[in-house]
Amino acid sequence: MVDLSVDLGFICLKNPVIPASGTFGYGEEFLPFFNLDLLGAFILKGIYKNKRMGNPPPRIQETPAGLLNSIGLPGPGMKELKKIIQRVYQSTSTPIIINVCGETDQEYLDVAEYFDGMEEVAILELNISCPNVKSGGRCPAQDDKHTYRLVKQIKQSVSTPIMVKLSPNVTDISAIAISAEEAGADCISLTNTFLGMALDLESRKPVFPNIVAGLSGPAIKPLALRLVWEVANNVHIPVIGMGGITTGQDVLEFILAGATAVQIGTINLVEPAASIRIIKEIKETMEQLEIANLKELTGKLQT
Amino acid sequence: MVDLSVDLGFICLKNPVIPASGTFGYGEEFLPFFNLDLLGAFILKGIYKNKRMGNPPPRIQETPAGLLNSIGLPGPGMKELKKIIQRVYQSTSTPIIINVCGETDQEYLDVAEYFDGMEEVAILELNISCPNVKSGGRCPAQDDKHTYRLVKQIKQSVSTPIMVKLSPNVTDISAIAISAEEAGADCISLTNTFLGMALDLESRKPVFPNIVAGLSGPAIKPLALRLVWEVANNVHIPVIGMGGITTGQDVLEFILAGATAVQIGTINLVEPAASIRIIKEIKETMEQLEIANLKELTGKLQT
Amino acid sequence: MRDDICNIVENIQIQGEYYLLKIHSEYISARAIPGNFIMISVSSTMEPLLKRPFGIFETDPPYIWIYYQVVGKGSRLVSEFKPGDKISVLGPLGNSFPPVTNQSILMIAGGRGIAPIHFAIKKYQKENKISLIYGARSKHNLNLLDLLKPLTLQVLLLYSDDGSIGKRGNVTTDLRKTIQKSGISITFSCGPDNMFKSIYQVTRELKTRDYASLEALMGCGFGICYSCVIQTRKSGYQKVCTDGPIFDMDEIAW
Amino acid sequence: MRDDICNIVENIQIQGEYYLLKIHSEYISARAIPGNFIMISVSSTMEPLLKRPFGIFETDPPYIWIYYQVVGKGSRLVSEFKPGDKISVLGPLGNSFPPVTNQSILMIAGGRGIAPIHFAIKKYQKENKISLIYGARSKHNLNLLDLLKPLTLQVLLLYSDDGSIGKRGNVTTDLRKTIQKSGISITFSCGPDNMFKSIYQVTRELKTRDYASLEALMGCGFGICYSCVIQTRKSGYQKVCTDGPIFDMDEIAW
Ligand SMILES: Cc1cc2nc3c(=O)[nH]c(=O)nc-3n(C[C@H](O)[C@H](O)[C@H](O)COP(=O)(O)OP(=O)(O)OC[C@H]3O[C@@H](n4cnc5c(N)ncnc54)[C@H](O)[C@@H]3O)c2cc1C
Ligand SMILES: Cc1cc2nc3c(=O)[nH]c(=O)nc-3n(C[C@H](O)[C@H](O)[C@H](O)COP(=O)(O)OP(=O)(O)OC[C@H]3O[C@@H](n4cnc5c(N)ncnc54)[C@H](O)[C@@H]3O)c2cc1C
Ligand SMILES: Cc1cc2nc3c(=O)[nH]c(=O)nc-3n(C[C@H](O)[C@H](O)[C@H](O)COP(=O)(O)O)c2cc1C
Ligand SMILES: Cc1cc2nc3c(=O)[nH]c(=O)nc-3n(C[C@H](O)[C@H](O)[C@H](O)COP(=O)(O)O)c2cc1C
Ligand code: FES
Ligand code: FES
Repeated sequence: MVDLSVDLGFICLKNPVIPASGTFGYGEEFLPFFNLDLLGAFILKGIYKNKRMGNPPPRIQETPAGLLNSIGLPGPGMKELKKIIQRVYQSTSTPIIINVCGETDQEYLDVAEYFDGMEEVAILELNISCPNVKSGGRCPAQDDKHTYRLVKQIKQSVSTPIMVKLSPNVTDISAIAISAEEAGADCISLTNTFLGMALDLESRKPVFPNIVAGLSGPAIKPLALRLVWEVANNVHIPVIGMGGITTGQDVLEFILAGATAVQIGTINLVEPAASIRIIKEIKETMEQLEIANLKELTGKLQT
Repeated sequence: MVDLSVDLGFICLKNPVIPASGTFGYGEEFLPFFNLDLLGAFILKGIYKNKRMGNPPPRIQETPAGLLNSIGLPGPGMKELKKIIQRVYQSTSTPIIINVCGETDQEYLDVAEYFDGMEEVAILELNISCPNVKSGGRCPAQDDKHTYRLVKQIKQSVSTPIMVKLSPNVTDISAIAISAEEAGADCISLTNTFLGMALDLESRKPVFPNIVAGLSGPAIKPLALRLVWEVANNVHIPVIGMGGITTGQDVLEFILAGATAVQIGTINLVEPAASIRIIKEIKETMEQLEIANLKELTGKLQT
Repeated sequence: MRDDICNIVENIQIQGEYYLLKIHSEYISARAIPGNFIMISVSSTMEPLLKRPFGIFETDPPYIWIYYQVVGKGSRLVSEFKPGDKISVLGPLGNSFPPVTNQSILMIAGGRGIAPIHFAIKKYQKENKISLIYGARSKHNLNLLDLLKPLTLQVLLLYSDDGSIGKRGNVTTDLRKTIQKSGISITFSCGPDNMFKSIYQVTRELKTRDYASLEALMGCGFGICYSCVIQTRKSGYQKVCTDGPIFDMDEIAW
Repeated sequence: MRDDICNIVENIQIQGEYYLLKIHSEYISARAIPGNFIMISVSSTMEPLLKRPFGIFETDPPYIWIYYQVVGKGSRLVSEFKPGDKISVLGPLGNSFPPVTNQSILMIAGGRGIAPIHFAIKKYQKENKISLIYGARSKHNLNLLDLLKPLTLQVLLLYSDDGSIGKRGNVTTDLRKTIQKSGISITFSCGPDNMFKSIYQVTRELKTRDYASLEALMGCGFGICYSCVIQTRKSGYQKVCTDGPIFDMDEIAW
């Protein structure tokens, strides 16, 4: 029997598979497909303080083995979300993670404080890397000082553990990760989407009203793996890896590169029960390779 | 009749299609497939001062819609290359571009000066962005000051026009492009490959002895398009766009985003005559969309 | 709603880019109601990545039929499916046309829009009087006539843009007259966006209830990605996949 | 060397993961010589991106035959090719076995390595005496025996790891004896890497000329990407695609 559990230090998860924010709705939508208890944890759609409409359509465009999205983080606002969480919490004992968004540092803080201490909330994931929100796509996670300032401020104000989600659109990912660690992050997740673009030749316009969009899916996996490996080599807190994961084999590669757990994103859209298949594949591959537990593998890349 | 010619200021090309360095050998290898005169220009494999073996195999790995490579720039050294150029020059009147590499600033300078003024050489492309050469993958193109210093030094020493090839692995691509422009670059090409990684679970080792590798191919197209658009909006010299181009439609998208010409990379491996098909498709799409000449389209994205 | 590996039973080219696909799915065939759609994975590789949405043309347990048009990469791959191929199918998805009995329903279909309309006629013809207006670009696109024959239709009006079959014109050419003459109290329609707009101009004026089956770019089909939204008059963006695909036309902010 | 769209004529499952593929290519079938290979595009989408290399098993103008084993994604897609499918094929590529006449040649094939060896026997049997050692993991992998029957062989030795067909053992079990007894002056071999190494131990000692058809990860197949290199004793890295795939074993830095 292989042991799939992973330890983030402040919490143990029964397995390393965590559906990623924005690709798992509010969890409930997956109840027709599987029991949420099977997951390591799951992350709700990103939330701002107030209700948001999101961007005008089109909001997605397929690219070779990838997906560009410019959804624009629509949502009901934090008060409505609290009700949803309380409802979802009834259907599962799996840890629930909130994806905290903000247009300003103050908004991040307000949202984080609002959910702080809720027994239904296991971790606050700070989405300091959403490329759609500000014009040109810049975000706090593209600046080590901004990252430090923001994470520090939130860490000082909340007691719920925080996971800081990084952006890949930087020269030196480790510098950002180290800033987050020094500011008190309990763990780090990466990567959010890569800045991309799509054009419509006929109208001579960008496909997305926002011009740029975020690339996710299998296309980015080799890039994400490199980023996770770099960060894991440079921080001492747990790293939660993601980017283009579609198989159990992919998960084990991220863990070998140094991730303690992983998030599953775009593939949830294509195959609702992907996470469950992936958990099964992790088990099978571990048995095949005679890996008794995941700790044995984490960061054991021989370079 | 549509007009495919493009003007880089210092040179006119009969069309915007330029096979990219490292994916077109020394040009000669394509003679069985088509007449090199049909191309806008073509770029030879990257060259260092001395002979190089390149990296130990494996040197490539397929990824979803992409290709990781860690070839390690093997080559005969600049003296041997000169002979090859003189030979290739006999078979075509199409402008030949040299891809100048270096492990140090001095080496770049030595190579650039060596080819400077050769009548067979139309442009020197400074490959200041090869991620395979230095450990960790850092390169001059990841630092605006280094870019400025290196480009300035070379520009002062050579009279052949220079094209500076940028790396995508940066937070702010425009800052690097502006540095190159200010240092005297005649034009800019981007993007080189994205830093990526592949692991082998069984051996628990990276697939590539060099650990990291460069990602190219269709997977990166949306990312490259965004970078080209940003750079074209921030410099006044011509931009030569590339990254995952496989069709004439792709080319026109890069041009709409602001590129004056384009480079064709990975698809050359898969389909030797890809460049010729692409030229045909450009023509057809222009006719269909009633675009009389490419200048009419360059940078005309309505945002 | 289930995501299952299903067997392809038949894939018939009706004419040009129009095909009928027969899929074995006990689960979906037993549950689907008119308006429902499915998401089909079109490739066993990572490219294209997303499933494609297709309305249900007919259920015939344990089979379902899809009527589709090849318009791009994904639908071209569907046209290459062979009997025995196994593909992943998610469904049934979406809402349905409103329950209606003892009424005169006018069905309006443009091109491939006949898919959900055909299914709706099958189900509603027992308890209602059905008329159908069916339009296409030309004769070659109006290619399901044989399949429409067994249906019980009060009125069947055909239109083509070039007049090569039926009347020259489009589905709205005689719409007002038809609604008034046949005592239509409600319309169900499916077709291209501009068709909806012209229909709605008439139905709004005549105060005829008007339900449309809309299309949108879909990332998931089951409500999690928020990519398929349409602007409504009162409720902001609504998801075509779970709030639709059938909408009361009065709700849409055209 | 040409990159053409070719018609698939037949795709025959020989046994388990082993297949024969018949491709229509006037151009290649007229030019290919033993040792040559082709690059086949396995998908009409961007995934997988690269063509896959396969040795030529036989030419039968205007057809060529490929003998392949399903080992991963790309070869699985090849196994799904149907007659009438059109695929892009680049070839003929690579060098050939050395010209030899009036000699006793020992051919050695492991598993799918029979492909170039089969082609070589066909061509060399007229002017040479040919012996063949053919090995596999088990009976189920030695599945081309019928196709070998028409060949003119002095000696045919079969081996399987489990002894389920031929002798238990591998192609090198009786290699020394065979070379000496049959007066072999040269060997042509194709198989897995460790097979080459053990063959070379024997041939080097006996000073028998030894040519091997090597495999390598190939990006392009025609010499531009430098991905397929192998370390040689004297000339550094050589490209398997254009300097090979046939190498004099003395040249390779094992
Ligand atoms: C609820 C619903 C039901 C549908 N029912 C049918 C049906 O019964 N028969 C049928 O032939 N088609 C139907 N469609 C449309 C069908 O989904 C698209 O034609 C198909 O997804 C196009 O995929 P492609 O890869 O071939 O085209 P692409 O190459 O992706 O694009 C070609 C064109 O199709 C449009 N398109 C692409 N994806 C979608 C999408 N997901 N939804 C709408 N338009 C898209 C693009 O904007 C483009 O103009 C339905 C769509 C929806 C949303
Ligand atoms: C010159 C040459 C001639 C060949 N002739 C034949 C032949 O006649 N019959 C036959 O069955 N096979 C032949 N091969 C091997 C065949 O090319 C590979 O089995 C095939 O490319 C694997 O593709 P895949 O996508 O199925 O495997 P993948 O999923 O890509 O990988 C599966 C396994 O195959 C290995 N592999 C992948 N690509 C290659 C490659 N290009 N070359 C070698 N190994 C690879 C991988 O390392 C891995 O172990 C030949 C290879 C070369 C270089
Ligand atoms: C449709 C969509 C919506 C997303 N919404 C969010 C979000 O609300 N918050 C967030 O932090 N990341 C969001 N992401 C990013 C994912 O959580 C994930 O970081 C990214 O998609 C990379 O993983 P993947 O390649 O497995 O999809 C979204 C991604 C997609 C595709
Ligand atoms: C096999 C291979 C070798 C390459 N060698 C070089 C090189 O020598 N010099 C260079 O500047 N870029 C090199 N590149 C990068 C390409 O020129 C190009 O910038 C990159 O592949 C992106 O374009 P693409 O997606 O069209 O391939 C190489 C790329 C590949 C795939
Ligand atoms: S298609 Fe994903 S929410 Fe509608
Ligand atoms: S496969 Fe590209 S050089 Fe040999």
